[in-house]
Amino acid sequence: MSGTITLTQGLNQAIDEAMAADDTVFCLGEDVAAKQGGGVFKITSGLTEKYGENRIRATPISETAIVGAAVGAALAGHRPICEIMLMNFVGVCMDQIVNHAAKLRFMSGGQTNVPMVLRTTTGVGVGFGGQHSDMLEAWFAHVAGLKIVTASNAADAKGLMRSAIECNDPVIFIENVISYGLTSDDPGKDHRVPLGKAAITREGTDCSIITYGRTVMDALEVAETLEEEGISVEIVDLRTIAPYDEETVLASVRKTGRAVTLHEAVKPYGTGAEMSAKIHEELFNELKAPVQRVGGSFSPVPFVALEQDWIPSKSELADAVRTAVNWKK
Amino acid sequence: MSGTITLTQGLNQAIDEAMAADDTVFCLGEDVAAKQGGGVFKITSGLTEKYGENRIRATPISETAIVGAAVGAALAGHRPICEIMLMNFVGVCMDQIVNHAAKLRFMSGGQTNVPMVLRTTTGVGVGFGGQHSDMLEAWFAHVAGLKIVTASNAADAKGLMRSAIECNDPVIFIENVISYGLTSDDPGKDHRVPLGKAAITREGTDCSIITYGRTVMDALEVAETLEEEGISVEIVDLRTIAPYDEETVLASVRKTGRAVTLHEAVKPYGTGAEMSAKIHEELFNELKAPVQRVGGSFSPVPFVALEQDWIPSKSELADAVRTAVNWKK
Amino acid sequence: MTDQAIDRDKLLDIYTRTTKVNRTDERFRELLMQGKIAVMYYCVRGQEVVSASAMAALNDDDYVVCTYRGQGEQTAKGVPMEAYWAECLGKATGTCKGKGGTMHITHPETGVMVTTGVVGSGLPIANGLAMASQNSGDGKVTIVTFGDGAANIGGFHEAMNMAQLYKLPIVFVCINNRYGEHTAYADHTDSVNIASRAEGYGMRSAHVDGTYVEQVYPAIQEAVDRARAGDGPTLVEAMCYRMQGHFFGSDFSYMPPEHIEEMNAEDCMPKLRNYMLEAQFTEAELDAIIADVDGQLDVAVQAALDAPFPDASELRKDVFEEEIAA
Amino acid sequence: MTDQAIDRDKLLDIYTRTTKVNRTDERFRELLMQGKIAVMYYCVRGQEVVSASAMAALNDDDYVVCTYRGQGEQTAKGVPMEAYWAECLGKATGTCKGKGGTMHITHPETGVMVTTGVVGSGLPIANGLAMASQNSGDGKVTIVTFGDGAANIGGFHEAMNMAQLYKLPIVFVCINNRYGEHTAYADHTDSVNIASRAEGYGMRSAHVDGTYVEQVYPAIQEAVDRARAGDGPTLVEAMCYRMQGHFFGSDFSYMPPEHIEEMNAEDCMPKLRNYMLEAQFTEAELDAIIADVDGQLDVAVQAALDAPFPDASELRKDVFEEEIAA
Ligand SMILES: Cc1ncc(C[n+]2csc(CCOP(=O)(O)OP(=O)(O)O)c2C)c(N)n1
Ligand SMILES: Cc1ncc(C[n+]2csc(CCOP(=O)(O)OP(=O)(O)O)c2C)c(N)n1
Ligand SMILES: [Mg+2]
Ligand SMILES: [Mg+2]
Repeated sequence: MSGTITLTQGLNQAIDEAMAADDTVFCLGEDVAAKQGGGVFKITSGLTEKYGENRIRATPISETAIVGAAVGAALAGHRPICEIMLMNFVGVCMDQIVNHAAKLRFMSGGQTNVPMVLRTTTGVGVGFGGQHSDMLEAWFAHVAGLKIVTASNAADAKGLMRSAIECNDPVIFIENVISYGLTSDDPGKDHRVPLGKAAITREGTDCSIITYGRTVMDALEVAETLEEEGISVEIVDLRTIAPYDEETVLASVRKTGRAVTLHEAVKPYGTGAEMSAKIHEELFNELKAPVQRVGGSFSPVPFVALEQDWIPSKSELADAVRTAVNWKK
Repeated sequence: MSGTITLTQGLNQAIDEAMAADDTVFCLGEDVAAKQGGGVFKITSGLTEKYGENRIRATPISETAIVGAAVGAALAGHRPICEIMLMNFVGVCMDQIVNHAAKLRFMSGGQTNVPMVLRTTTGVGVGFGGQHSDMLEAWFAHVAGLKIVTASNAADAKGLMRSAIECNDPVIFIENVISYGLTSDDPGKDHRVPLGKAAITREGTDCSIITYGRTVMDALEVAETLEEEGISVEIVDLRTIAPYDEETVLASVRKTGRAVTLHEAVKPYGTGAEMSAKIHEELFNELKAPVQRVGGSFSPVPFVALEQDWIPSKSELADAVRTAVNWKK
Repeated sequence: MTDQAIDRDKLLDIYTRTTKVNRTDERFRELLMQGKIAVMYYCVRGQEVVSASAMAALNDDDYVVCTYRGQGEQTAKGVPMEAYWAECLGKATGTCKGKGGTMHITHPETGVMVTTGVVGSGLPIANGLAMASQNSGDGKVTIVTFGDGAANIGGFHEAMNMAQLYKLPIVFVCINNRYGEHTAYADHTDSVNIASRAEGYGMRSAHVDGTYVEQVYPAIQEAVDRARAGDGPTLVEAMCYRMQGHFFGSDFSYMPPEHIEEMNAEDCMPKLRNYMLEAQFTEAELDAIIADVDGQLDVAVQAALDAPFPDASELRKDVFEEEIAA
Repeated sequence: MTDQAIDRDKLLDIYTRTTKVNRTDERFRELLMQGKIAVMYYCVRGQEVVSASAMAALNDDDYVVCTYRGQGEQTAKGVPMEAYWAECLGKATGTCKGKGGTMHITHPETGVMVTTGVVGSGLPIANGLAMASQNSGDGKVTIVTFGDGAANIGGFHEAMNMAQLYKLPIVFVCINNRYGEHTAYADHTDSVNIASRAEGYGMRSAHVDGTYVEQVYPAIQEAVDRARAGDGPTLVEAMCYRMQGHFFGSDFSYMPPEHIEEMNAEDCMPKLRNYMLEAQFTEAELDAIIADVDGQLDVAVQAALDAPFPDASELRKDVFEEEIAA
């Protein structure tokens, strides 16, 4: 329990511990096995050596077959963890995720369920361009039957991944390329963070920032800056993006009277829209200002030169909080 | 210009007129040609006879190849109209739609563009079950570079389809199985309804219902009922779901002070969330009540017996309007 | 392949399963025609022998993945008739509590794991079931059935390549009924046949006339045995006919008269009957089987008709493990 | 295939194109190594002759669709070097105004219509370009290039089947460099080779050693000529090597030493040089070509380095035809 772990290590350890504890847990995806160096981002590094090639399956470039295999194995009572190397590639296998993984419990009247995890990574700021950087969580959130999880730090990554593997419903686990190197104090063996529970990352009284994943770090920085201006910011890290922890979100906004949603995904029709709509529905009379939304620009993600103009900036976030705080009703 | 047309005829005429006017317009999709009876829903009936098999291409069951071919032909300056038989099947070809059709103009710096139409149909209430009934417009709305269009009546279907074909950007044209038989007065040859412009289907003063497609009819019925209760409802038919006509929507809500969003798609993270968020952002101080949202149940679409329980009902809609109108600030 | 390939017990088994499939199909169309029920139904007339043979080649606990046109596999595998009919009528007593419907029959107890309505999507899922068996060593074999049209979708290709790469215990049964919805085989591919695609993956294949039990059953049984022995997958293409429209009540007019003539001449049901008689089963024995199935159908259909619809609260159940709050 | 298949002019043309590809690759790695630039770059060392031969088989206005590893096709087809480099460095003067980047070079003027970063997604799009040519009768041929790994994705299958069904004027060039990212060929398929899959679609195919110009050029030229004549598509598989990691700077350690040895022994560049000398070109002639290309590169790289970055307002442009309001 001493020392620190990176987010990459957190994920690797969670998977390792789950595989050791349960024979039905296995991984599949492109380049994930030892022969390929343990995955492009090394999340499954060292696991082939321990668990063999049947349980760490390097696959062809066949995302439909990868996700489909995870669905099928899950129906048989196994707990597959499949990897879609980058989130945009869900475009070739949405059918398996949405029409099958998400729906089979319901369509079978509860006779079958799909305890699989779909891991994928993405993110703006690494120069991957228009087809490798999108955050598409809002698509999945709009589909009944899926849980969507992301971690803002290494310890949560470990604990959330372990809970995701143990979840009896399909979980989309979103990673961010930029966050893999983040470090946390090692939370130790068998650490679990429950799904569906948000964290109050920072307490405050004037405005709630509701966010998740990489942008939690941005929110923390902005909160420090605003503190100096006398604005006290509370930060809610959703951890489970959907279905999200309404209770914690609403309690926070009830307390602060103001809210800003923040995500890297493009702003229109993003998850922030749902939070905003919900908060207004529940707290309209109590709100001191309309909910502000901050998100990525409404364009494809550009190549390197414009990436930082595209991504929601800390100054935009600070301005959104200021707008909320200075609102005259 | 005398007589009436069905929505099916409206679509067929728009395509026919566009093909006659422009040699580069062509159709492709499963079963669309004369040999197959002119399409499962007969939208392309009679066109092979006029324009030949190269311009009405019956395809294999290969949605990725269908949409990909439309993208490629559009890049070459043609105006393909491709059909995805039922909307859920976009799951197998989202990549072509989202990573390619939507982005190629931007990623090429404007050197190329993708003037294609993707027609697809869907809808709850015909007993098609969990994998053939979803409304997924919110997915596309969340993607920069796509226009999303749907018609609530036959005349609009004709006019919007013609404009969609002439649009220099990719258009997702959503049909509803239940609406094909709707009739309108024949709007005549070369009828066009501009993209991006909503219609005020009914004027009113107490509450705006913002909707599109099949549910416009429901809204009209509910408005009549509520009129008897002394509630005056305005109905905004978006026609272009995204990017939508913000100006018209905000003007309506500014006037009525209240809004209800209505769509068949599941409510969480639906297009109603974006409208709600936007309206609160722009009109917070003027609103007399929080925006209410009505949408499909948060579950996969069930088989026949529960379909009517799943679908947003007229009584739910009426209640939502009443909630808005009776709101105490 | 010769008659001797199928022993008498197995033959009787296949005949009984075929009869179930055929009589269920007839009953379904009868009820629809009479207006007693009104649901989507994808007729299986003309494919009965393929489905029955495939299911007869499996053990009770082996896995099946099929499509909307899966009545044959479902009833032949042993889904209880009452639960089957109740599901098709959307009743609470159905296999899926009436929430799945005709296109989505699931019944894990008899190994029917998924019935998909998305063309070709069953193949990748079937691989996963086989992968679970391979990992756990449970000795099960998975059969996935799909149409000729489905062989043109990407998932077919990906699943075939992956199954062969891993030597999964799976049999791909392509029920080639010469049409995909309204599109004839020659209008959806230039492939000489679907089986010919297996070689491109290094996979074993068989191309058989599915209207003859003596061709289709041994081919599938051999494939199942090889899969179970760890010798990897096979693609079996069984030629047959879709003797009705795409679904009950749908247009038929696009089929050329020559095709209809050929189809009627090649009906698998009289062929099977002849084969049974040649194998020294008596008319009386066979008629008794039909009568027995019809009796079961009477009971099952009536029970389904009498059963209650599911409650609206079911919309909140089975979305997730935890029920959604009202 | 014999030497005589390629006339001297064409040979010189191919050598010049190959040199462009090779020197561009060398320059790219040099600049990256020196830290003068820092962008994703997918090295093409080992594939030069395939790309140059394919592009030499096309007319100037024919279409090309390629991948992130498309530098070879792009420069060999004739994308102006300055615009190419500017795009790779994300500059406003780039082919795509710096918005596309290294993975997404587009230049319709030279026929480079799409460079996709999604594996296998180019094939269906290429069919569409060919379909437009077929419909309009403009006589153009489309070449789409892709890797061995890409041949396992569904889009490959769907596109192959559709192209053959319609007899589209297209050539599918599989650049089989034996690896897909970190995965060796034998670990992603059991197919004897990718070309063997063509037969399953009724399509013509060729399997050639892409390190020999005398094998790869005639095979692709014949396929292009057939496509242009209306005789339908061909799948050409050109064997070669990816002599660097998946992208510049990425891990290489998973490649077994035998493979590296073989790869170095089979380098296409010295083979081409020898072939040219045997064909009576002189060292001086060939060196002059290299020097000329290097000179062009000096100018292009410097111009790109000096060029301005795009303005942030570009985020609102080219999303739709109409600019998005600020
Ligand atoms: C991905 C997808 N595309 C299209 C459809 C619509 N559709 C349903 S059945 C069918 C024909 C399938 O033909 P085949 O695979 O030969 O099976 P059959 O119906 O003949 O049993 C089509 C096109 C679908 N369900 N899924
Ligand atoms: C659909 C999809 N899956 C995965 C990736 C990640 N990826 C990028 S390149 C690559 C390997 C492709 O191998 P191959 O087709 O042989 O081409 P090569 O890189 O060898 O030129 C992978 C897996 C991707 N870009 N798209
Ligand atoms: Mg068929
Ligand atoms: Mg490769």
